[in-house]
Amino acid sequence: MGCDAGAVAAAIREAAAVITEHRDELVRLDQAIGDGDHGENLKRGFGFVVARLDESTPDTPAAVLKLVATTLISKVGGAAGPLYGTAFLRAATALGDGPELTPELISTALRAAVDGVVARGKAEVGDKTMVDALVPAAKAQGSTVGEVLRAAADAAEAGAESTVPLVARKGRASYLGERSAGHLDPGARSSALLLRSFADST
Amino acid sequence: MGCDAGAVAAAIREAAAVITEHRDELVRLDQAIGDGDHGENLKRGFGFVVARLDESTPDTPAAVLKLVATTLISKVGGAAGPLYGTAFLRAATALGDGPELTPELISTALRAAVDGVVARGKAEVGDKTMVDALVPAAKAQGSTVGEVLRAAADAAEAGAESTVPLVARKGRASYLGERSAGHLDPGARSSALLLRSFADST
Amino acid sequence: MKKIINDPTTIVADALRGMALAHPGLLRITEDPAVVARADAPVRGKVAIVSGGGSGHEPLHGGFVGPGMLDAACPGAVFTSPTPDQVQAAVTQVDGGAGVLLVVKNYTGDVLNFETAAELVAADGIDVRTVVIDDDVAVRDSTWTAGRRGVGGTVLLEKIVGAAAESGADLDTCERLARAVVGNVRSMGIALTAPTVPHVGEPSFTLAEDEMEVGIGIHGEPGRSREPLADADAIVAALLDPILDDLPFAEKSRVLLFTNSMGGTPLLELYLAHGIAERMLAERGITVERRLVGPFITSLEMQGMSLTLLRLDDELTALWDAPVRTAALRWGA
Amino acid sequence: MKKIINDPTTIVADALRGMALAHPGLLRITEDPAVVARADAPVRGKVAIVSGGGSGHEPLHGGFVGPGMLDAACPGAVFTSPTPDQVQAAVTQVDGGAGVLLVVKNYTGDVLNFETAAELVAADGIDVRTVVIDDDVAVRDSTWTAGRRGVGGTVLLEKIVGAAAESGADLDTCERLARAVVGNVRSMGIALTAPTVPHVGEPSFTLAEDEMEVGIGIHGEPGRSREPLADADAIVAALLDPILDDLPFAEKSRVLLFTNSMGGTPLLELYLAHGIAERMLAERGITVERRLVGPFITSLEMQGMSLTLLRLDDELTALWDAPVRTAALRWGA
Ligand SMILES: Nc1ncnc2c1ncn2[C@@H]1O[C@H](COP(=O)(O)OP(=O)(O)O)[C@@H](O)[C@H]1O
Ligand SMILES: Nc1ncnc2c1ncn2[C@@H]1O[C@H](COP(=O)(O)OP(=O)(O)O)[C@@H](O)[C@H]1O
Ligand SMILES: [Mg+2]
Ligand SMILES: [Mg+2]
Ligand SMILES: [Mg+2]
Ligand SMILES: [Mg+2]
Repeated sequence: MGCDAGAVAAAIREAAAVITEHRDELVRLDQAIGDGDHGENLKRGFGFVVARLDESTPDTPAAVLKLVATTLISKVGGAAGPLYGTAFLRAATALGDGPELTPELISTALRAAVDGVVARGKAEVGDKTMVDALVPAAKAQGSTVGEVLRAAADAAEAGAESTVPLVARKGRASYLGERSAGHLDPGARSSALLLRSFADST
Repeated sequence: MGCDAGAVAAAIREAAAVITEHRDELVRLDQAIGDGDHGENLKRGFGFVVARLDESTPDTPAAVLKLVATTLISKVGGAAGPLYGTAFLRAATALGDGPELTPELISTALRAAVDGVVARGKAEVGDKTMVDALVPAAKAQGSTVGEVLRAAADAAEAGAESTVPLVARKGRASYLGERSAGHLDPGARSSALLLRSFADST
Repeated sequence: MKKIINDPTTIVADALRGMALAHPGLLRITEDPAVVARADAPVRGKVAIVSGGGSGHEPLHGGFVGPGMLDAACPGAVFTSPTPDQVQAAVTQVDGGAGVLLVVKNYTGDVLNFETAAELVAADGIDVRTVVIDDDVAVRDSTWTAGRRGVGGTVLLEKIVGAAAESGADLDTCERLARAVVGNVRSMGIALTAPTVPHVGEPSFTLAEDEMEVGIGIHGEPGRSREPLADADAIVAALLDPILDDLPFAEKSRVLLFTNSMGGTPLLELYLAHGIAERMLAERGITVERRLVGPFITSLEMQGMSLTLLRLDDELTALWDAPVRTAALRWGA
Repeated sequence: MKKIINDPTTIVADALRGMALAHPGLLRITEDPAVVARADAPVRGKVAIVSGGGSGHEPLHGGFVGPGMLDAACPGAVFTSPTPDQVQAAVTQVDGGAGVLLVVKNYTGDVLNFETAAELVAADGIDVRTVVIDDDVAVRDSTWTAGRRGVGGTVLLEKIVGAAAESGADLDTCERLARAVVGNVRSMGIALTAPTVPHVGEPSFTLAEDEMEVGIGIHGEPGRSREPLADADAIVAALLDPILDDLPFAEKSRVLLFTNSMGGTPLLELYLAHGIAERMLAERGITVERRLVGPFITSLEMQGMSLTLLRLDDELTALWDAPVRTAALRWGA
């Protein structure tokens, strides 16, 4: 299988399905240390993404990611909407307008995406946010697209797990202070889910 | 023991204690088919009665009952306030200003009280109200004050029990229709309690 | 019991103290007996409108005291009608020499206590009239019961008659208008949860997670029937149908639609229900010309809602639109 | 879950439809994107005040749209900040050529989405400023958290800046006044029960019958600490003390006291608490010159309350008193 716009669109559809499947889990995680909307918001956002892909599939990988970005920005709201929107937008820009992805392009796009999230949300590793999953993932290297994405997913999952004992210092969970420790961060979890889904799609 | 103003005042104090003791029961009965305030309202009203008796004891039985009447009217509210207020007022009027009660006077006062409640509330026997306890009680006769009051209390208790299967047609319980059947009427219960307490005080 | 109170037996007096502090220019409040009066009462030559009832239905009635609505309100204990001496004190405070109209919700306790009060007041030489409002269509077979209860229609009646009095209408006119409202207003309510009366300490009834009580009163009295919890469309239809069956609201009738929260139902749900009610009325060709949406006659923290429909004519509409300045309703002034 | 709704995913749009029908002369509401705007917007030459946030806090913000307050509000999904294109649409609808002030409550989501919106709007050539309000003293150590949340102070800010804009103040002045309010307003809340988010279907947290959550936000986020349920005196003290410790409210300070219900707490309890708060402030020599009592910034059906204190000067007081005509706040107009 190649890595053209069609493949990227298919991977996005698969990610949407994964988010839908994990909606309740993400809601529960967010309810424990936030306001309980993370799963519903992402599900709604990716639902619109799929609907737009149904209307017309863009013709480059970058164009697909740009469609994802603008849809998430305009439909998700909350903290995760602009953060994931920024991530996909930066990734799209980094990809340029080539017709196919390469391992190097994927690595570059991942770094750009994560830099965007950090620039936007100003969280550091250890603040108990999606950044804890994304920053390690952005270091992923590999000789195939699949290899890069699998490395990123592995790193993101480990990073997400690492949020459990942390005390939140950004986002809604930070209001809880010490009481936020002992819970998995919902945004870190959804980041790991998305990257694992992308890896599984290649 | 005679039946002068002091004795009547003592009987009223005793009745107040009985109402306080049965407050929760009356609240529960009223909650089942009404709005749950009957016990609290009567307790509050008789509390004020006792406070006023503490200030000064009137010098005839009629004057004691008039104090009870005006206090209940001004402090109880709800359906029971004006109904019991009317009862005590009519009884006071019927007693005249003699210094001592007689069995005949008690019988007359009871009838006047119950006629007052019926005139005011327009309920008939069988409507599932205090009238079901009071109308039979008003027929009480006897050769001593104690005898009259014991007969009245017996009749009131039987009358109150008779309300259990009835469907209410007056007061708040009537909104329940068929659902009011199977419950003791709180006002009938408080009437029986008051009359039993008066009987026990002689 | 989860309440922000100090002592269940002083809750009404404690709340009145806060209300007086909250509305210094508007209200004058006495505690014993408890009376909420217009700060500028008595208004010479104006018919005085006085109402009252048990507490726990706020903002009814105290929140409706002020220019263009009530001259005084008598708050009873929670869910307990006020006493005659409260009403007498209120009338004495606000009588401006043009007579007094007592607005009484049809409950045995309220009727009896206001009746006694009216006798006392009349004996003082004041021209006093009483109008009993009984707009709750949930109560069937009124001949076999204490009769229909006064609910949401009370708010509309107080606004309309209050406006008439403010504009100088005489006692006969105020009484006629009050009766016109009573004749043209109907309500029905449902509850999703029960209220907890402070001195009782536990909910007035219990509803399962999937049940609602249809035809509820405002005192936690159970209603017409217990039904499975339905969606908003079905709930609104269950409220509107008996109202429309009862009053001959015809096609092209002009109405005021009052969508009321029982207290615990949030405004988001209330607006949602209001939209459905307007749509259903439009489908039947009934024209909603005025509306009121909010928690105006409540039952403590009870979740639920009621709908009230008032058939309008030009006179009632103009009085509804007239200025009002109270804690809970305010426009044009 | 006990709610009067049809479908948890359409609840905001369904409620907006009802709101539009309820306030025909006052509001103009679009559904996609969701914007509640003044019916007469854009007002030529007037600074436009735009706010928004998650739904479930009604009447905030839609209930504050109208002359003298907001030009538009952007309601997000329940407890979810609105999206940038909603804000952009709102600004486009109400921009009268004198610039736009965005009023943003300090939550990560709100700040990020409004930030993006501001960029989009500025790119359209509109002079746009943003003021972030963060009045909730319950959040400690702001440097180690997302910072204090925007809560009750938002209502006061919107009223005051709205009055300034209505009277012709320019964008600089509006921004300065908004910052003056932010600098002088502090809030704190407690919850007795948890709200239930419709798409979640169960309460956001669980409190035992004898517990309360102190320092609660308006989204069912747990608060500072869980404490045994206390009486009203202790609750009011627990809210007032951290407010007074935070801002140098001195003896003789003139303040506006805003006693707010979180939704499920009835007005009876709210007035009671308000009376206690006024008494405690008087004991400390602080002068309450203005007050607002009611459910104005809520958390669905959550039982609980918050207190907000705003230090007044003559300018802020005059702006507070200025006419306002919205669904939820109305006087002088
Ligand atoms: N400043 C931030 N930087 C990076 N991620 C953040 C930041 N704030 C919050 N997040 C992430 O957003 C997640 C919550 O997203 P969501 O529930 O959609 O937003 P909200 O908190 O507005 O309801 C958190 O679990 C966290 O991972
Ligand atoms: N019309 C009536 N005539 C006689 N008794 C009545 C009437 N209506 C109600 N009652 C009595 O009043 C009792 C209820 O009293 P209470 O709870 O104090 O009043 P409320 O119903 O106003 O809360 C009923 O149990 C019934 O016995
Ligand atoms: Mg969230
Ligand atoms: Mg009762
Ligand atoms: Mg009662
Ligand atoms: Mg959120």
